[in-house]
Amino acid sequence: MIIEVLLDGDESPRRYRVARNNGDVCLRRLGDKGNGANDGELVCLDWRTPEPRVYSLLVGGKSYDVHIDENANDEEALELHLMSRVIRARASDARKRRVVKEDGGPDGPVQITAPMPGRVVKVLAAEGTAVTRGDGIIVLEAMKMENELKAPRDGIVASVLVEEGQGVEGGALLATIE
Amino acid sequence: MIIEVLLDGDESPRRYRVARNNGDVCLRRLGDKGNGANDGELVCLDWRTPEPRVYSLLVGGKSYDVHIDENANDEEALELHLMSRVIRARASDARKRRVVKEDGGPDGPVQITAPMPGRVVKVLAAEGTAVTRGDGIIVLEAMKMENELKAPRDGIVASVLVEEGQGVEGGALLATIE
Amino acid sequence: MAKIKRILVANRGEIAVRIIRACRDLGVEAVAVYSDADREALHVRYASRAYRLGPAPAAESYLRIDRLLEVAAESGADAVHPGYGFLAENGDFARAVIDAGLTFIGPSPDVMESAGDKNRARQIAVAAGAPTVPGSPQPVEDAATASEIAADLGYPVMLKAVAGGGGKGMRRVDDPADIESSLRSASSEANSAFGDGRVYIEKAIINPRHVEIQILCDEHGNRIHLGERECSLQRRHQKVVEESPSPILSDDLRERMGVAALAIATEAGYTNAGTVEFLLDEKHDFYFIEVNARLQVEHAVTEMVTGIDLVAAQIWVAEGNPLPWKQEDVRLRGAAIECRIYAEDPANGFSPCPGLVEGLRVPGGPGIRDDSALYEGYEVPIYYDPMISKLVAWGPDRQTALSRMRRALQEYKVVGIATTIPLFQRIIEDPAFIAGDFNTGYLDELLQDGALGPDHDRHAEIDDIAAIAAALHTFLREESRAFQIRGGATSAWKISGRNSSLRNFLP
Amino acid sequence: MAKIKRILVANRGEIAVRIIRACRDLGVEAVAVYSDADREALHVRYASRAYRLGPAPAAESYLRIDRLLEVAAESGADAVHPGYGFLAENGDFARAVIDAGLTFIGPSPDVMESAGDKNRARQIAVAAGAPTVPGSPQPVEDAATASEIAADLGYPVMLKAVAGGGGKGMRRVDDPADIESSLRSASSEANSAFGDGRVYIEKAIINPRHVEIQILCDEHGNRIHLGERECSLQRRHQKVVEESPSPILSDDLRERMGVAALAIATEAGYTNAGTVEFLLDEKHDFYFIEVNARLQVEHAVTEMVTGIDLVAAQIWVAEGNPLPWKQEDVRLRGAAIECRIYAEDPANGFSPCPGLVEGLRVPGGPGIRDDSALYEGYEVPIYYDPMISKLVAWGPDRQTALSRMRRALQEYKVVGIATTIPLFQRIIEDPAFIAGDFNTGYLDELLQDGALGPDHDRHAEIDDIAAIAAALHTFLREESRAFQIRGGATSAWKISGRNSSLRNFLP
Repeated sequence: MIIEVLLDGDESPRRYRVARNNGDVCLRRLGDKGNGANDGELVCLDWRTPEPRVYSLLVGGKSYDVHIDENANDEEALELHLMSRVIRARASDARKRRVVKEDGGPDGPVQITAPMPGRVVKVLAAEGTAVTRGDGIIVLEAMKMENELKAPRDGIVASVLVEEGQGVEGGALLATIE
Repeated sequence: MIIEVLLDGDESPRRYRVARNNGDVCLRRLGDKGNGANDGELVCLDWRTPEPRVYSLLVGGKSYDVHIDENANDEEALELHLMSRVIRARASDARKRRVVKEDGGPDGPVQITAPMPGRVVKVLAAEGTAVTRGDGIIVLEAMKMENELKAPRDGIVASVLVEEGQGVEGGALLATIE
Repeated sequence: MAKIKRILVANRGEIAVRIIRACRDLGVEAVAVYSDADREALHVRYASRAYRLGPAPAAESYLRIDRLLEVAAESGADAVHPGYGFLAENGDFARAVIDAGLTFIGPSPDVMESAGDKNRARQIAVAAGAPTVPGSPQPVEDAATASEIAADLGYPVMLKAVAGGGGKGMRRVDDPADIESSLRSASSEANSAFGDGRVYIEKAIINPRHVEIQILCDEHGNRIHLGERECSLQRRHQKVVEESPSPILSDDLRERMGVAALAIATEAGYTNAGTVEFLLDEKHDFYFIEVNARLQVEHAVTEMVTGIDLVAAQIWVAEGNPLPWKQEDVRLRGAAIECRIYAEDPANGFSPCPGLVEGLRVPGGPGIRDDSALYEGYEVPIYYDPMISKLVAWGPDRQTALSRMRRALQEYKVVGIATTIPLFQRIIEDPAFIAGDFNTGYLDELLQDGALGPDHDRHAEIDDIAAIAAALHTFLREESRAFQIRGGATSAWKISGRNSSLRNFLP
Repeated sequence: MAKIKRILVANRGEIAVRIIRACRDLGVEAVAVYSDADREALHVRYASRAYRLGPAPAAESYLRIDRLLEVAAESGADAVHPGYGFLAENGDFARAVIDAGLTFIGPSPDVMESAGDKNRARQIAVAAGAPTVPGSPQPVEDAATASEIAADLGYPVMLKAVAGGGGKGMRRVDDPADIESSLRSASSEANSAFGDGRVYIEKAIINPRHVEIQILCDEHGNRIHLGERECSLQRRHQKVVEESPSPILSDDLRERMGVAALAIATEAGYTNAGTVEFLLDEKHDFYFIEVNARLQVEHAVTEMVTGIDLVAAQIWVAEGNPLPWKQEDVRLRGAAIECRIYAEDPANGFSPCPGLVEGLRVPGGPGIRDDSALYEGYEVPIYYDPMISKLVAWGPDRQTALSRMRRALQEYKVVGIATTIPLFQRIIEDPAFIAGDFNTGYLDELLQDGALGPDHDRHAEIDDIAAIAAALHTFLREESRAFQIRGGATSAWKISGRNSSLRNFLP
């Protein structure tokens, strides 16, 4: 299986060939072109899952405790906690990912949903607005605080489904970006 | 359902009629003869299970956190932890319990098994010995310590299946008492 | 007054648990109250008694004075501890408790109301001879007066809401030309936030630190202070990290601030525990800002360095007992730091993250104290303040306290909900923070600088391991999906892992 | 000597975690070692590096000096901390570590061996002018000599194995007629336990307390003591509960015992941390018994009252640094108590209970420290000592420390395996313990009296609730069995419970 991992802040993904080898999981980092050139060392991982979502890895004598959270709506979006750092990443089966792309996956429309029940305080970007990643779209008040919901990627605000002052359920679709 | 609860140290069991009542679980303590005379107040319990094996009970305004362990080999044998005390008890569906008894249940032969892997250091009671509850039957060494396995009730040692010095697996049958 | 036997804890969450623990330590019964969202909360389970107040919204449960008094009567409580937040500084509540013949564990209602009124509190401080921020003690009505006062004080000045708090209705004015428009907008904001548009003017203190003095006063006129807390690490005027002692206070300055705080307490006729808050400017001159007439979130750092249990002391004093300590008995040992852990996602604009705590590993070992309301299986409700735990580290010196906090943050695992732990991990590695070189603007600046962004301080080893772990995780998920292994993916993974107990580097 | 950068922790379990935490606090790298039974153990996960030693049995892993030295070399460690148990007092191991050019964090091998030899240790104590238990410093060979010595000392006397420890080869003789048979059986037991049948005679101290002095010595001749630990609560000669200070020591007696301990340390040329153990008789006369040339299980109570991190101090001293404290800098604040929590079932003859920790709730709040190796999902292995956690409570006085311990024990939930927590809950409510009125025989007597039996201190309210809970539990189990609800009984029960949020008393 070829797994692509894009660390948040990196320009291009890292590519790994991952396979079972007599029960072990072994992986090799591939060159950017995936043609076998520039391939890394084959590493058979010493790993355990002592607690849910926590991997204990021993690599080159070093011990790492890695806690991985998947985004509830997007299993490819990972948040990794290790060595007092948080690294966000996207990781996917490369073949599967290409299929998804053709279906209009990650590059297709993106939905902005309410992370919890609350009240829409402000709509920051009307339908038709061009937005860049990180721009605020909607301000939601919940748990006594205002939360700005941001554009996860560049695009155009295709629809806004709520009005200011409206109460919404958790998970409710608020807007889409194309 | 009639539930019988015998607290360790008590002479006779307490008997409760337990039933659903519009979703609630309600119970009433019965008189010793179970004829409805001397019955206690009907109590509909305010209970939750916030953690595995832990019940949060609110009774008469008081809050109790009760942790209940079942014996792995005998689900009717309970160990209850509450208010810094440990109470051991036997609790069973009265109807079911009678059936078991006829089959030769709790009053029938009792097996002494190894609670963990170890080595038999000493056999304290040979076959045919009359024993009373609490008498040592076998000394097992495990985790660097000697553990005396005791007779859970009065009876005769019907069989001893191990010899001194023998290594045994966890759960191995060591002796029976009839 | 008689010994208190049964305390109604009119609060929830970690502070209710904290107070219940003090009750247990003293052999006093604790009565918990709960809303429908909190039936399984730890404070209900740890209390001796527990009573339902009402539906989940605070206005229908924790803020209902009538229900609280009913429960106090029904449960036979003889005292009430308000915690902080909710009704903790509500004079009407304190008065109702006292009128019902119960002991209110806190200052008297009148003192509480004086402390809550900014103007009145300032007058008390002035009368006590404590330095206050230069400015008008009275609300200003028109722009002309405002201009005049501001010119007298010298720019920059601050406009502040009389009824205010939390930064609402607050404006800094640097240019005389802006005074009129700023006054208008501050007043309008204050009016919509508090229903009271009155605004007053103070000289702006440049790059201040927030340093506060913990005081403890009995009903016999004995008053002591327990040193200071450094609370300059604030996000949008909310304290985030606190420590004691302050990394910059000299013994002399501590003494002078303590004396000022006690003078204010004397002037106010203050009883029980309280906090006198000051701003400290770059020349280390200090200015009174307000009195918090209650226990504070950050009280634990004072407890760690003084060895004094503040909640137990509150109860002792509320019983009418004289303080068992004189000022010279209060000795600070070492240093303590607290991180307020919130169920918020710092990577996502600190949006609240209520939900199920699926996994929990609490840090331990030397110097670590965890005051939390969490357990594995607990569901953080959406209705209340999202603070879920206060993690405190003590060390014989500040450096050791920080090291232990760093270690504890790394050990702390809350699975299932996002928390602000990553924020603290970032702060505690920041050179300015480690050097003690910060003020109340520090944290907002740090966050603006992308301190939690993807490009912060990349580390090749961490990146490599993160990428490998992400690849492994994805491989295992896809593999288990392909195999459709019965019993759930996790257990299948665990079995797979066990086969690979030897680390191999194959060709 | 140079600063230590990377420490191999030659141990496992809670003490390995404790040492790794000290390393993190100091910014030193920690190298863990593990057997096949410990790959998922917390010490492996919290260390910077981790290396496999071998199969699960200690003889094939944690006791293999050759493998430990290989790992030290491979990992680039520059020092070794032995913890306690395993090789902690093995002179050959310490020597091998030093010969490999590494720093051994502990006393020198020679001093360690002197301390380990009862006769030699006794000679050192005598030379230092410390009081010792009256008796023969030499092994006795025949019954006639034994009779003579015993008559001189006066009965009762103790026979003790020269090589002994843990009560093996130990006999108390009350009657001169028994001396010959007791000598024979003690010698035979010692021979089978230690391969060394030599026995010596001491006067029996009646109803002694076990009180020990913590010492800390650098390589420059500076030596301090850190007060005492009261360790009289023992089950079969194993410490179970320890506290500092002792509830009965006067300042004067503490001073005299400390001086005696330091005199012994001086005579022995002792360096690093160590403990000098004494018996204290009913007249408060004290007698040297032995030196423990290592960190002790109960070190945390001393840390809590002195504020000194003993593991950090061990590393500091091992680097060749002078002690940063003089005797007058050591101040005891408050009181601390420790419970050694074992995976043993106190209701079943303390039989070990290894297995899976299915649920875990760790106590918190003021004054509580948990030094444990547990996490939810951890499997306590069968191969090693079953101690899984040391729970420590501190308070400004002994009474508060005990209250906090009582509270913490009630909060502590370990689901899936039996622990000795119920034993401590019993002890901490015992009037003699609360009064500080106990000696080394106290606990065995308490247990003989059926302290954990069903008839102890019945309480109608607890019995009622226990019976109701047992009935509820059984009803729900049978009901869920009848319904065959998908998704497991637990989740079905949880749903059922949620329907009953109102407490009703129906007719």
